[in-house]
Amino acid sequence: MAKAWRWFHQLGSPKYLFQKTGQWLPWIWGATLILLAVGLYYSLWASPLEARQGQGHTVRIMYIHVPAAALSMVGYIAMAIAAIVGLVWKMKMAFAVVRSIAPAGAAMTFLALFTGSVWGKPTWGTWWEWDARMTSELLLLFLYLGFIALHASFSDRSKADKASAILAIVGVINIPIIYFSVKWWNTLHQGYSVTQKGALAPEFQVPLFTMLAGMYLLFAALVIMRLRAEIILRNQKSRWVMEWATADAKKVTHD
Amino acid sequence: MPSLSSMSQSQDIQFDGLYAHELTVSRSENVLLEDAELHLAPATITYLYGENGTGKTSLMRCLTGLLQPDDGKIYWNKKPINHPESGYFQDLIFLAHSLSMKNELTIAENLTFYAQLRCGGSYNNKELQADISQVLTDLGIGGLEGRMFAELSAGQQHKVALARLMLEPAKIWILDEPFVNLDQKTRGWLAAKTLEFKAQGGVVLFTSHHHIDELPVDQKVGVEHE
Amino acid sequence: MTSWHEFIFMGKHGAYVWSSYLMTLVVLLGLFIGFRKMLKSLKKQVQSEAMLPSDKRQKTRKLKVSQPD
Amino acid sequence: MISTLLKRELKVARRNWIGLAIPLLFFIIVVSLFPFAVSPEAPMLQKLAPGVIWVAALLSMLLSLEQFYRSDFQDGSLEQLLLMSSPTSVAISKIFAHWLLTGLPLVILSPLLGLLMQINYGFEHINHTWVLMLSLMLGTPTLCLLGAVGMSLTLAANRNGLLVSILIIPLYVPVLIFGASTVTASLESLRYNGELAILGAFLMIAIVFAPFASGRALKISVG
Repeated sequence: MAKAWRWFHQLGSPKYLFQKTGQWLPWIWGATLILLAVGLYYSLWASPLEARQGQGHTVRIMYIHVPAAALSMVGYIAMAIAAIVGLVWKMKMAFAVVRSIAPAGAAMTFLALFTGSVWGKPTWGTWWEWDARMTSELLLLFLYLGFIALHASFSDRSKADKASAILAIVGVINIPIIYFSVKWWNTLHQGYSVTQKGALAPEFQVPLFTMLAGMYLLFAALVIMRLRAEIILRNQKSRWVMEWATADAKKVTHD
Repeated sequence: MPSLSSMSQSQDIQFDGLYAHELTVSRSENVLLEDAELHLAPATITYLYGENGTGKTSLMRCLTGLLQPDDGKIYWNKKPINHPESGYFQDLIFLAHSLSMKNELTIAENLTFYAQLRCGGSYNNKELQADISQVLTDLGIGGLEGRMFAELSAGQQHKVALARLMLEPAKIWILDEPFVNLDQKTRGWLAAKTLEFKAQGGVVLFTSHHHIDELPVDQKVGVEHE
Repeated sequence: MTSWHEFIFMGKHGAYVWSSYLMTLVVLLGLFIGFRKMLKSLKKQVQSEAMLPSDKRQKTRKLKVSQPD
Repeated sequence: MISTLLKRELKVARRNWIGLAIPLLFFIIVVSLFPFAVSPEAPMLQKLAPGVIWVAALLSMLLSLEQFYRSDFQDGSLEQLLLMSSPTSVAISKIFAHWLLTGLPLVILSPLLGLLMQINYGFEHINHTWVLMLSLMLGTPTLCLLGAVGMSLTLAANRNGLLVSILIIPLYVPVLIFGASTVTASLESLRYNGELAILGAFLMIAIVFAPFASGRALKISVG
């Protein structure tokens, strides 16, 4: 326990975090590529077809829609957790993490909306349906964009960090409220319960879970890339950053 | 990065008055101040000098607790200023560059509000109004109590802000550029009142562009490059 | 999946399926390239600032406490 | 302490009444546009009434947010308040005063708008105006509380006019859904206590979290 605690503290040091993420990144990318290759083989080639209502191949869209939607939620929750860590323990690197999740999270939200809409056309016959999940996803996109806009509106970084951290926390309290409100509103205006319930048939599970795992890792890799840039951005004047930048330049000229 | 262990460590602070320990202040990536130590003892006047943009105001705002330092702690009578027992915010009057008065309220209403906010109901309203008239008369703007703040000239508005120092009991004054744009008479008044406050054991920190001839200081502090 | 033809046209839903995958690729690749560029340009910036003579760089500031003259 | 703050708010607002009247005027004017744009027929207007009145109320609350902390922030009195009292109590008194000055007038004016939107058309014995007022009475404080959080977050930001709207409109959606559907349920002669209860629950949640969050955000903005 004490060890874990110490490690958590070390992560608060920009230099340590930058070095560690540098070591992890190739491994994460490797695993991502393998999982995605397998996942894409299954989802684009080997997956069985959806027998219902002659929808056939449209089920393939699910294999990116579901991971994107899951990551959009997980991303926002992760942002809020990091925001709490930052505000409570005054850990500056946590704010860098919050800021780094936002673009990837917003991208996932956008993809969930886009694929949902493209999936909706052949299945429901319309590009947009005010279905509970799609509506919540749309509001989630607004929350992400609001976060990014707020963070970009301050000239002082520490203010930007703290204010947008509070917004992330307020937003995460609201996500379930928004979701259940929209769901309730949706059943009121019934007829649009398009997302059928019921367990996923086992033959769809293998491609879906592989794609889920692959997309999670891809998300993590993107967040880490952004985080590394953010760490440098925030520590431009530290000696170790200068050493990192110049050491590499020397190596290049030697080659 | 303050680690948890060092934050829980209780250090024995020997100094009365205001004491800043290992203070690091930065704005975005610019470190304005690093590992600063500053002690403002009771019954002393400290003059904070330096050009604009050197972090004077940031240091001052840090000492009022409004700006969170990146590192370091500030103690008031040996207790961290945010500790409820330190009573720091009861004891502090901070006059910022902005005058903090509402245009929509009269002078008397503005001053009454701050006095009541600080003292609660303990300040008898009749006494308070009498005190306000007295201070305004001393400042040469007697009889203007009922005027809206917005109707005053800049110089008069400044005087109203200074009047707070006489109306609210305090043990420490932190004043941002109090002497700027003051006429000769009011400068003398403020210097005399500051010395009086010091004689009662008060702590004073003020900034200024120039040396103030009327006010002998005990300590000079400047932010300097290294 | 039985043939390349089916793979490309996906029944009659080829456009839907492929546009979803393509958009995902474009967006995520865009992020990848953007983040890479960001780190690279920051590195360049730090390098060029490191070349500056040391007196042009920002200095740390200390508090100087003195007695009045 | 809170009563001192509250008294001051009300006094300042009384001398600055025009700034508070404008959002109210906006509320009325926006609603009165609908008959021109859609149709002056009573059944049609009645069907639109809950949504239109609620959206107009929401927008009017958004407009009046500018009055919230802005002038105190600019003239420096906000930092004095934060020095002398706890951030949460500053937020509580500000929010309460703001609701008294902007939310409550909306509630009081809403019967007039119900009239314009023919809310009681075809009903002899049931008065939907009361339901409308009740829903606004429970909903507008929540809008105020959320607005306070958004406003205190954007005080020190460089561009803030529209930014605050972008931040908080998604958070307003649940209140809008249940506020409007309370009135709709009443119009359809359905029970609406469930909706009112949920509006009340939102208000409770907001009362617990929003003043604290707003207070924290104020400290950040001032620092």
